[in-house]
Amino acid sequence: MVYLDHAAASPVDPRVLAFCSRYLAGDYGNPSALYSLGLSARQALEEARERVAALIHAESPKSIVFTGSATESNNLAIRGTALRNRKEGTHLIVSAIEHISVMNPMKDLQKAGFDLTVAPVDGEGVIDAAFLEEAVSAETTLVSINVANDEIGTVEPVREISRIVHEQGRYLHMNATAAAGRVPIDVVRDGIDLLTLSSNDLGGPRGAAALYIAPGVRIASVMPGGGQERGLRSGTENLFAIAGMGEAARYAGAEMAEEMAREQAIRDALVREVLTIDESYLTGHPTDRLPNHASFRFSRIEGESILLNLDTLFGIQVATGSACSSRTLEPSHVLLAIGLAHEEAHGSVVMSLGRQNTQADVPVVADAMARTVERLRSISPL
Amino acid sequence: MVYLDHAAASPVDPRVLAFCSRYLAGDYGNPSALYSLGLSARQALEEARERVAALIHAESPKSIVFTGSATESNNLAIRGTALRNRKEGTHLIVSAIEHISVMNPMKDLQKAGFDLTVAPVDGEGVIDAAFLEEAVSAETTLVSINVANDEIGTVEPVREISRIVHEQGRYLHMNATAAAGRVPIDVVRDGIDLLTLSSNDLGGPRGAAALYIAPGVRIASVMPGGGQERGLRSGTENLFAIAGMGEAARYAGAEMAEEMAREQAIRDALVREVLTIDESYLTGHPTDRLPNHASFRFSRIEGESILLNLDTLFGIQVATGSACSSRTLEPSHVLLAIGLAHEEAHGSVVMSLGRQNTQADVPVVADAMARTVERLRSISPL
Amino acid sequence: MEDRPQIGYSKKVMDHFMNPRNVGDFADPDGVGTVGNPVCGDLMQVSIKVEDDVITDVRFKTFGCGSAIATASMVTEMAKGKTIEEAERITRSDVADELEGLPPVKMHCSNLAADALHKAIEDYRARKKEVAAAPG
Ligand SMILES: Cc1ncc(COP(=O)(O)O)c(C=O)c1O
Ligand SMILES: Cc1ncc(COP(=O)(O)O)c(C=O)c1O
Ligand code: FES
Ligand code: FES
Repeated sequence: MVYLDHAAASPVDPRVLAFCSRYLAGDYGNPSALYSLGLSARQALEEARERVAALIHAESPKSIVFTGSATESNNLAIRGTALRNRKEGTHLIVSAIEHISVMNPMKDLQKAGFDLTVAPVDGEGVIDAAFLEEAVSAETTLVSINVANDEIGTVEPVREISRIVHEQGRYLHMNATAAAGRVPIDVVRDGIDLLTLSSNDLGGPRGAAALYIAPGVRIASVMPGGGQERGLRSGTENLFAIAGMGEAARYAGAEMAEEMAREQAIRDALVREVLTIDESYLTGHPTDRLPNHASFRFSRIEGESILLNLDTLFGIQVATGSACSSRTLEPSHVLLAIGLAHEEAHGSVVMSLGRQNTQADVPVVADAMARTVERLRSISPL
Repeated sequence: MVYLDHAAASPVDPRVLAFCSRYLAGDYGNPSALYSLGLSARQALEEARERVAALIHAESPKSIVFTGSATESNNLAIRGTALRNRKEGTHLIVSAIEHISVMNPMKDLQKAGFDLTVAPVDGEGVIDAAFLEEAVSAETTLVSINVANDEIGTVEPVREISRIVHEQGRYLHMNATAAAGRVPIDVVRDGIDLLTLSSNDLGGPRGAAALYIAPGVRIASVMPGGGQERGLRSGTENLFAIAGMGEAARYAGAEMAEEMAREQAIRDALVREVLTIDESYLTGHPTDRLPNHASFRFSRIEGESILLNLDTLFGIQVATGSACSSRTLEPSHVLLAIGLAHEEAHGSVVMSLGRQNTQADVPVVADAMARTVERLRSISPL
Repeated sequence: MEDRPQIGYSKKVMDHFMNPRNVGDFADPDGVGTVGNPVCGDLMQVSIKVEDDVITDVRFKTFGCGSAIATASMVTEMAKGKTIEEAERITRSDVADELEGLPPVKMHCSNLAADALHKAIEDYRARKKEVAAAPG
């Protein structure tokens, strides 16, 4: 098996699992409980907070709120900020290539009376800075743009975006689900007000994610209840997942440079090999992209059938933004946003690497890819 | 250690852990992925759904939506139902002893223009049926009442409540977080429209909970995103926790009668022994109560100091509804709702049993409790 | 955006909670101060014995949380052997400092202990005035 869909789901790092498993059956105390089992749980919770804060160079662990998923962090950031600051403005901006868990809360707010501007990107997925500069006004309370895109790998010019947003607008939220642990992020230096991070993308368990909230940023709670996490995310803390996220963040910080250089070398070899296939193209930015990320399109064939062929015949797992593979039978909005025609978007293949991949995977995947394309083209009428 | 706070946090059943651990590092596929690793993940997800549905005798697994926590299930049930059915009525009813994750979304809706009626309970925590009958009208779209209360153990007359609600009102939501796996629940027979269940309370991992939604009940999504779980709960499924919840539900169904008889025998002995202490009283209903649940109050002393004393000197973990132990320094609203004065609520102690408890715990806890009360009363000015 | 209580007592607080010093009252106290806690509804009583304006003995009783018991115990230790003027100067934060800190949500408990001591001293002064004013 060569697993190349780490953007969709990643195995938990065995070192992380060894660290956090104790919170399942042994140290199972509720961090709000006053007895010793609860206090040690609270300590573990705060330690995890420090570790996540350190990964993104937050000024203080207090800036980190743990949630249950990246979707929830994005919802909290977007709905919480828009609703809390409504009196100061009702204009929101989002890029055209945001994840659906950013897009949909934005569209919901639009239905509830907010103005929403969708900022275009260029053919390589880079935000249109001039458009953004025009669009941001004193009415703009929130701009949400991903640090890097999970479908095309493009890394956005974070500091330029931050500068533009803060010239007139209020808060910048960035979804770093795909980027954290892969490219350096410094929320203070980069001027980010809200940042979404997910545990599983760092090699931690599902069930935890974080939202960084810069000091002074005012946001509303969107899930009322017991008032945990400074009142912003109610519910008994999932310590197993949170402690795991903390440990994964620690490894991510300590090993990012080395591990990403390793994955990038594999990725570069993979791209080189795959692009030898006839009528194959890289999607997204050729250089400003996640080091673990390769995305392609192949003319005249369709992504779901590529995916199935690779899985069934070669034991290789990849993703696709093809219309056929989506719930709505629409091509990925990201691929359309970078200017692909429907039929071009059809042939999309996304590969996201992780710790388990090695250079040995390159010839295997390249060969399988070539055979798959050949086989499917031989069936294609185009 | 004698752990008696299973309502706050429970260890994961080792059999459950053995079953679901594979979804962390081995079978980590995303249930939405089209390749085989994703398909087997989806199968595991649907199997978990069947198991949870079976525990509460739902007509179909399709009625089960997985969420991330009981807090989230309660929010989805309450906000989702109220908002979606707003045109048909804006009157909501809640009992005075609901969990804060039910109470707070209700209060939020009240601020947003809904009418909220808080239905009182009697001195033993049983809902005032006559009041409820008066309160429910054709304007009432949602009534939320717990199956059983986690602080005083009282089990509500579910079928009577259902009958009253459905005479004129629309939907009945019941929070079964504390009750599921402890008292039989049959959503069809009992006439429940929405039911909250939590994984950890069944012996599964944190990070999963469920909302049962009866066929035909219309509710809105409250966390937009990728559209998983029939569009009602977006976000990549936490398969480890969900599969664990399913397995825990299976054991809960198969072993409830036997295990609850066992825990009830321990509980009964514990109550008998503890009530030999001077000026000690049971709170909640003497017989219509959760079989694993004992709750007391002791005059002239305070709960936090009881808790610390039991933990530090005797290694026994309990909970309290005392004002001193709460964030707001208010006594538990549940204890006030059953008519206790502030100073009476002060001396509250809650014990919730689990699989790990045995009859051998009874003399240990009873003796520790007696010594603790004696010591603290010797310090008390009252 | 309210912060959660930082429950988690220092070793010193736990020591005073588990081994409270000077528990009780006197058959013939020279001053007694009782204060109720308006915040959470607890009760604290401090009794003193005084000779030549020096607090020779002091005892407490508390109906309250771990922090209330520990701060009361601490206050009795701090007041013992001090002149009443010195004892009057013991502030709420002195008590908390001496205990190596209290969780923020529990600061009002240290208020309670210092207040009860100050009330006991007030009571002592009032009694002395009465005695001085009494004929013969
Ligand atoms: C009765 C009841 N309902 C709901 C909840 C909320 O559960 P969670 O904190 O896991 O979201 C709890 C938590 O203790 C509870 O006891
Ligand atoms: C870039 C990005 N953001 C957010 C999410 C949402 O994460 P989750 O589904 O874990 O809530 C994903 C999920 O794949 C993602 O790829
Ligand atoms: S060809 Fe079957 S879904 Fe597109
Ligand atoms: S006495 Fe109530 S909080 Fe300390």
